[in-house]
Amino acid sequence: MITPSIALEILVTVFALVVAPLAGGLLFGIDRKLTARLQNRIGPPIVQPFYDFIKLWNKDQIFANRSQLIYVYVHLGAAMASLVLLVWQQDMLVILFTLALGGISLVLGGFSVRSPYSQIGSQRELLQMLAYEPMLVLAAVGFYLVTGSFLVAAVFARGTPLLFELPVIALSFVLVLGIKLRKSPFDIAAAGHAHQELVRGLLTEYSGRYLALIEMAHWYELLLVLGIISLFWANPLVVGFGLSLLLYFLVILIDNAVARLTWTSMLKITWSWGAGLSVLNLAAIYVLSYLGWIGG
Amino acid sequence: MNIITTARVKSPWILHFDTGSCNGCDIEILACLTPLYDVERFGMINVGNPKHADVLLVTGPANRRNARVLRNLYEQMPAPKVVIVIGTCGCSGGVFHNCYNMLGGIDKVIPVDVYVPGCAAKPEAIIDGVVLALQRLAERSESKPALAEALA
Amino acid sequence: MPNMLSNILGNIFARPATRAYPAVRRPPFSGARGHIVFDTKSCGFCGACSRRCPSAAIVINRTDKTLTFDPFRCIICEACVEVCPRKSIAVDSQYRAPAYVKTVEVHTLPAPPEEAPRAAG
Amino acid sequence: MTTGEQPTSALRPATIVPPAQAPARIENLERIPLADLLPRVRAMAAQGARLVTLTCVDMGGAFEVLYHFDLDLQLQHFSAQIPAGDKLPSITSEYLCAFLVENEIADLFGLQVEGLPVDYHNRLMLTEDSSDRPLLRER
Amino acid sequence: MLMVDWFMATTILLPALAGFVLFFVGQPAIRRLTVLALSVILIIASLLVLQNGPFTYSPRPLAGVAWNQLLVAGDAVLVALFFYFGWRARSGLIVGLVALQAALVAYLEFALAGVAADNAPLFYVDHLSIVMALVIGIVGSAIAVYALHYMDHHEQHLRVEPSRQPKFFFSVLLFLGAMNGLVFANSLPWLFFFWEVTTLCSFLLIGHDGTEEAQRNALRALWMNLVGGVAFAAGMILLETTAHTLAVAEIAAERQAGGALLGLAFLVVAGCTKAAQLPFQSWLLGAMVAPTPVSALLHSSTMVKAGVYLIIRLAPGFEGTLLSPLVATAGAYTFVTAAALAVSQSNAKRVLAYSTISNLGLIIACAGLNSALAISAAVLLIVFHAVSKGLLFLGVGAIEQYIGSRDIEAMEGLLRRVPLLTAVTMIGILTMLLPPFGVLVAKWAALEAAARVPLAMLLLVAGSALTVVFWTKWMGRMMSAAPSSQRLHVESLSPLFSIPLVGLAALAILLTAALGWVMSGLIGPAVSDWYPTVGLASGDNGLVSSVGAFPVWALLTVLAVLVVVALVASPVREKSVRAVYACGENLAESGDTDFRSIGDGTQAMSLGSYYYVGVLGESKINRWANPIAIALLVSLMGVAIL
Amino acid sequence: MSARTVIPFGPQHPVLPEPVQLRLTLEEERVVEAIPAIGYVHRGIEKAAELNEWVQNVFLVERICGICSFLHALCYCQGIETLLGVEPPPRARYLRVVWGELHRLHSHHLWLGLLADSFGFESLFMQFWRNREMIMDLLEMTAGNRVIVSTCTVGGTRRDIAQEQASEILRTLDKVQNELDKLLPVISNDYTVRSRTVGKGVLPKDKAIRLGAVGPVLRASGVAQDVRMIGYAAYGELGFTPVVEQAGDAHARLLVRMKETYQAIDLIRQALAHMPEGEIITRVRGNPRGRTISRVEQPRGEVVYYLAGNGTRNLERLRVRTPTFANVPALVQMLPGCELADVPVLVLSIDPCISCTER
Repeated sequence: MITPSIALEILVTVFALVVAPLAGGLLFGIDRKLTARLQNRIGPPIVQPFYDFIKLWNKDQIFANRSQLIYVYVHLGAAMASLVLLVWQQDMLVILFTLALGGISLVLGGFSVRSPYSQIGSQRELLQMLAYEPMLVLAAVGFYLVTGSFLVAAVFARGTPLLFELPVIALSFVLVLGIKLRKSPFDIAAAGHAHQELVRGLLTEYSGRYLALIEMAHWYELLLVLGIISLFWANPLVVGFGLSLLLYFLVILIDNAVARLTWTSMLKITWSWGAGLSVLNLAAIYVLSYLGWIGG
Repeated sequence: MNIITTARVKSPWILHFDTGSCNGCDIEILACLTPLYDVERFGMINVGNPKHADVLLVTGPANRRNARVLRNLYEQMPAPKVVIVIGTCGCSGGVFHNCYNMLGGIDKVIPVDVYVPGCAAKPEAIIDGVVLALQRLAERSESKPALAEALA
Repeated sequence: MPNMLSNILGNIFARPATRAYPAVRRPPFSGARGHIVFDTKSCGFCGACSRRCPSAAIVINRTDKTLTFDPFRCIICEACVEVCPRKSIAVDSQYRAPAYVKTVEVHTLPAPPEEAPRAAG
Repeated sequence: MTTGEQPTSALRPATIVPPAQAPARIENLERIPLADLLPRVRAMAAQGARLVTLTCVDMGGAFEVLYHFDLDLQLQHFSAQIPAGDKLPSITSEYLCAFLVENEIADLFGLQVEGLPVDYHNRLMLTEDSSDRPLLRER
Repeated sequence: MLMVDWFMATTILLPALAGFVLFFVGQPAIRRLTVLALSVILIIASLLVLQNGPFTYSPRPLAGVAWNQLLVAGDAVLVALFFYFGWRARSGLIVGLVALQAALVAYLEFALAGVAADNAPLFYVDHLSIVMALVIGIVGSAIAVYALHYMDHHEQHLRVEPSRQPKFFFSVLLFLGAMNGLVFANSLPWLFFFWEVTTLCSFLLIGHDGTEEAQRNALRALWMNLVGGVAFAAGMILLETTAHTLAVAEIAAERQAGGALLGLAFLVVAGCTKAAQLPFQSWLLGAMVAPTPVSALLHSSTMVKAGVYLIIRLAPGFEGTLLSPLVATAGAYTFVTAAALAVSQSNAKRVLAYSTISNLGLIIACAGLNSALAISAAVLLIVFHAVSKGLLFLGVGAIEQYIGSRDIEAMEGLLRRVPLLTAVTMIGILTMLLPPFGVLVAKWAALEAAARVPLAMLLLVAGSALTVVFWTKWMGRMMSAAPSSQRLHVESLSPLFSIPLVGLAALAILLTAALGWVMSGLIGPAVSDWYPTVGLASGDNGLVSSVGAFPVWALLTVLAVLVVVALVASPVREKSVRAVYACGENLAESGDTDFRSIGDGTQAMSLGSYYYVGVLGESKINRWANPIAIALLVSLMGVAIL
Repeated sequence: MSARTVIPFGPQHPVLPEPVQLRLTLEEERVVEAIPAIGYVHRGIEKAAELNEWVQNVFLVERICGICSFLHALCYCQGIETLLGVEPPPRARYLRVVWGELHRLHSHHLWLGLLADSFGFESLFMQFWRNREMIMDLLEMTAGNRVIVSTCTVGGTRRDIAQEQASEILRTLDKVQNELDKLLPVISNDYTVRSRTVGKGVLPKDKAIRLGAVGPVLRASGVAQDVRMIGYAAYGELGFTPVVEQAGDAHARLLVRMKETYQAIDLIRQALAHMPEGEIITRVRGNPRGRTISRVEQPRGEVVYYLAGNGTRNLERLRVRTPTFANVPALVQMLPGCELADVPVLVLSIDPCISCTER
């Protein structure tokens, strides 16, 4: 039985699934254009990611193992699923778990081929997950402490923005975004441009259509992370979008202002500055709500 | 041009392999990527991995050891693909014509689509060469039999 | 990090350094070594250029009075220009265009240069 | 000022110069018997000299191997002769960096070198189907 | 209710009886028949227990002798046996601990008359007990069946003559009976008796192979568990003197304070030793020398669960006290530390062992969090962990018999060599690791429950991240294969292997699919027996808690669809397969990933996995981890006194 | 303990512009052993130089390496001049300094950019290469070609630098220096750059000498050796002190090359200021006889030519020892113990020129 509310939900879902990759691709195009301008050159057209996608989709299909292909679909599917869960205003932790499912799937894809660069890339991707996952979960805990629920719906139900209570956690998303977008200084597992020691890391053995699908998953993931950032200012959401775009711009800026670091530095930075400061932020909320200064 | 052809022409990812050039053409290829020539305007990026590449840029004449590497790389590129030889010595052997370890031009090892002469080929010439190669790629993409052959 | 920041932020507002090639073409520098041109009218087919050419791009047949020049072999070093006793060889500042097929130039005494396809390999 | 470098003083007008009468020579070149090679190299190492390189020359039936050393930009050369078919002792025990050039000599001249830490088995530069020993003089 | 005494006899005494029979009957055929029949009976019996629901039961005196008097005799036999083992091994430590334990128990039984005075029913079977009985019945039986084939091969391999299998199956079956007794017992002294029987069985089984290392590790397991026994006895004395009851149901029914709380703290410590929590982890790791069914049976799915069962059982008794957050922190601490230690291990069984310790830590943390949601998470975890981990141990044991190594490094490309075994092992890992499978659902509930306890929450977050690392890289190792378009060639397995393996693998997936039923039929009642709410209920799309929701079925459906799409959408064509990128120097014709290198020679590509021993190695971590763990346990006692 | 990983690094690899293979043995991410496999660009130039006439060889040796082509030609020409007993006119010697230093300048820019790229600092790479294009324009303006200039010949130079060209050079150099001033703090102070280079691939002084390192690698280890000190061309008449750093790590090599760009600018200014008027070439006759050693400081370090002539048009033997050939053993010693992520940085820190190495 399809009630109007279910129909609306389906409509929103389809809309999200269609619009998200378009917006994500466009944002990546803007990223490339902006990066080019930061480097004093003209850069590709903003729709370049779509050209790349269509071209890759129509390349000859070659691969090393059949099993490596399954993981691509799971990777993309998990990214889409986590976005849908966000749109449905579901449980934050579940969204993050689903995102992690996609991440693990990609790692397994890298492992599934006996190729040095893809395997080392996978090992490093695991470290990247180790670096950003705690920050994401801490953010979810932050949401919970402020709203009293892990449901995203509770964030929207709350009138005042979360940013005031969780400023440091919001800022830690610069690190999360940097890692997720494979930007300097954290582009250690598979850089966008391949001038690194691992060729293209765990993407080395993927080509054509499968690379295109991974690229598309990347677009969904970008939108997902930006969506989560938007939650820090959910009412009105447009301010949240602005906030997320600001952080996105900041990440691009940092990408161009620093060298790539090694995995040890990455873990040190994310666990100390990212997770560590997030914990302080949470601790402050504990103390303040204990003192009765903020409701929690 | 249909949308697929347009995408193919607008997104040539390059793989660069030096088969024994003097570095002159290699640094000119790199110069193409940098702000003054900025070939990313045309969607070109240096991917450094044959499995991702559409265009193979070869500099220098082949010698016996790198010929097999070149063949491997060409083999690992998914169709449709084009090969551009940059520099005089890659076209024919050039000044290295009487060196004992040289096989001569790249066309003795893999099929070549475009020859860019010059010693070293200027960045402008390299861009011209890529434009020429993309024209051929577009022709191939538009004509069904040629595409089928390329994908086979 | 702040060290590079001022540089890249400055770039955003500066005009890109990119030369809009091929839309805008820079004129070559005078004296640029683009490609070699032969003036067969004054050529004596003495073979000095052929002997001096380090990449053996010029072949001269003194009996037929033909000069075969392989532009895909020429390294534009100007050695032939310097050695030519009749100054029949000159260098043009425009670089040679890329091509699908390698061709050779065959110059004979009366006739203008013609382009002939060369067997691949 | 050591070898064949021009003195950098007086400015003289450019003229057309006739070829020099006597053939040019390398200064500080000492011919040593092969047996003395390692002790002499060891002595150079003790002085803190830098091994510039080795040069092998095919003399037809024998090879001349030149060892070039640099001590504060002053060059010192040893020349040792070795009949074709004999083995050249490696100096990598003193100068590890010689492994590359010794392999190259083995590869391009077919002069066997004894005691290489990394042996490329005559495949440093050449491949199986390459022309053999290309730097030997055609006899 | 008429059948109740028969259930008791079937689940507790029948296995023990069968064990005694097998001890004296050496014929393999009889052994097989007995174990198979017993397995079927145990599974049916545990299902019948489930069907008959909660009940209490006190058996009539046996031939005029009160059961409590029998207990005294049983305790005396156990003490004598432990004393003998300690004496034989010239271990002053063990002898001392046995003496101490004997003195405490004697004091309890004779001076305090703690056993005889109790009027409470001997057995108190609630939903938690039923869940445990099901786990023991199903997983335990699967392992026992698997052991039939495994031990034949094992003894062949070690050239054991004459067969020591009678002794082995005696211990295994006795153990199953004791476990059932343990989870049904209401009287703490009886629980203690069964507890000590499991200690005895584990000692016998760890030392089964008789090597010097096995003996040493068995003795270590013995003394560590005796430490737990001493703590258990001390806890009982404290409870008897202050709360004046030794009935589990009565202790758990109200919030304890003062000396009784200290008694509970002692029992928690006892639980921690049995559950191999830090700093007692070394006995469980040492137990890995035993044949794999032992590891599977005692140390992953059942025996260690006795420890966490005790803590969960008693958790309502310390709800709301300061003991709760401390237990939570101690558990969470073990969770993260053991996960970190697992990252550095290349021995598959040690990885499994650390993962077990880590998960038990999580269960104890949940018990400490002590809310309905947390306890739901704990029970969920017991169920799903038992199935997945039992499967993993059996899988690794079988793999070891096939490839002759339990080293993860040696498991590279296993998917091509033994696809079926690898697949079931991978299902074990996937169900441990990925959403929306049960273990992760439990982890999700644990995190949501932990969000109010800051330190525990932090530790859980870090531990979850580390867990991903060691599982994923192990799985990656097994899948890594050189390019090939060949179809997988499935190996043939003995049905005694394939039935438990495939059965458990199917169960691991099916239980998640049936999570709604598991929740409403098993776990919900087990929690609501003791807590005002369930904490976790099944909703339209999955599970719903008061602060979140997990759309299990939606995700499971998505996952299934994705795998199907992937299989349908990716064509297999011979010419699509390309050699891996080896910087252009492939030797594709060799069919593997060799490349050409120095002097044009062929070089085999070799790929090692990462273990971060320099950062996460045992020697690095144990240096600080064990003192902290001891400090945490001591603080448990301290807080209880306050 | 973990199994070791043995992988090919090259011949085709995005961080290596040139084909060379390092067979890396790794323990997790730590390099245990690195053995180079070369020969991917071996052409056989030494033999071809015997087959060619010695006059033609100028063009051949220029193409040993396109980046320092002028300096190869210079070294060859100086050697032949010694064998012939001729001396180039003074103006030619100053012109040689100008072109030589322009090559050093563009080569160091190129390298600085590539190193930045090797540790993922793309925008820094772009800025250095944008800067470099100004120098490339100068080369094209004065020599007619961007990369292979072919201005050096036996007896002098083939082209002159006119007055207006000289002032254009000076104007451009001001701009180049201005841009370098902005990039210098990034190179020397930036946290991420330092964390990727400081303490990486340390080569102590005595080891550097014993391993035969040359050029910036040697000078970064505290050895004040620069072949320009022996005063060939016009260096003896110009103010010149070698750039030396003491640390011996990748960052020291980075600083040496960065400072040498300033030094090169300074030398070009000096050479243009003191350039005497007059002929640019001494015409020579006859054929080379005897043998000699010729040395020149290239951007990558000392290049050594052994030339032997027998009075005919063909040389008897031409042996070239290029700087990278000398630095490879140092690299092989530097790599073990570093992280995989440091491999590109360390490989580039010797500024490898494989086409030089293999000839």
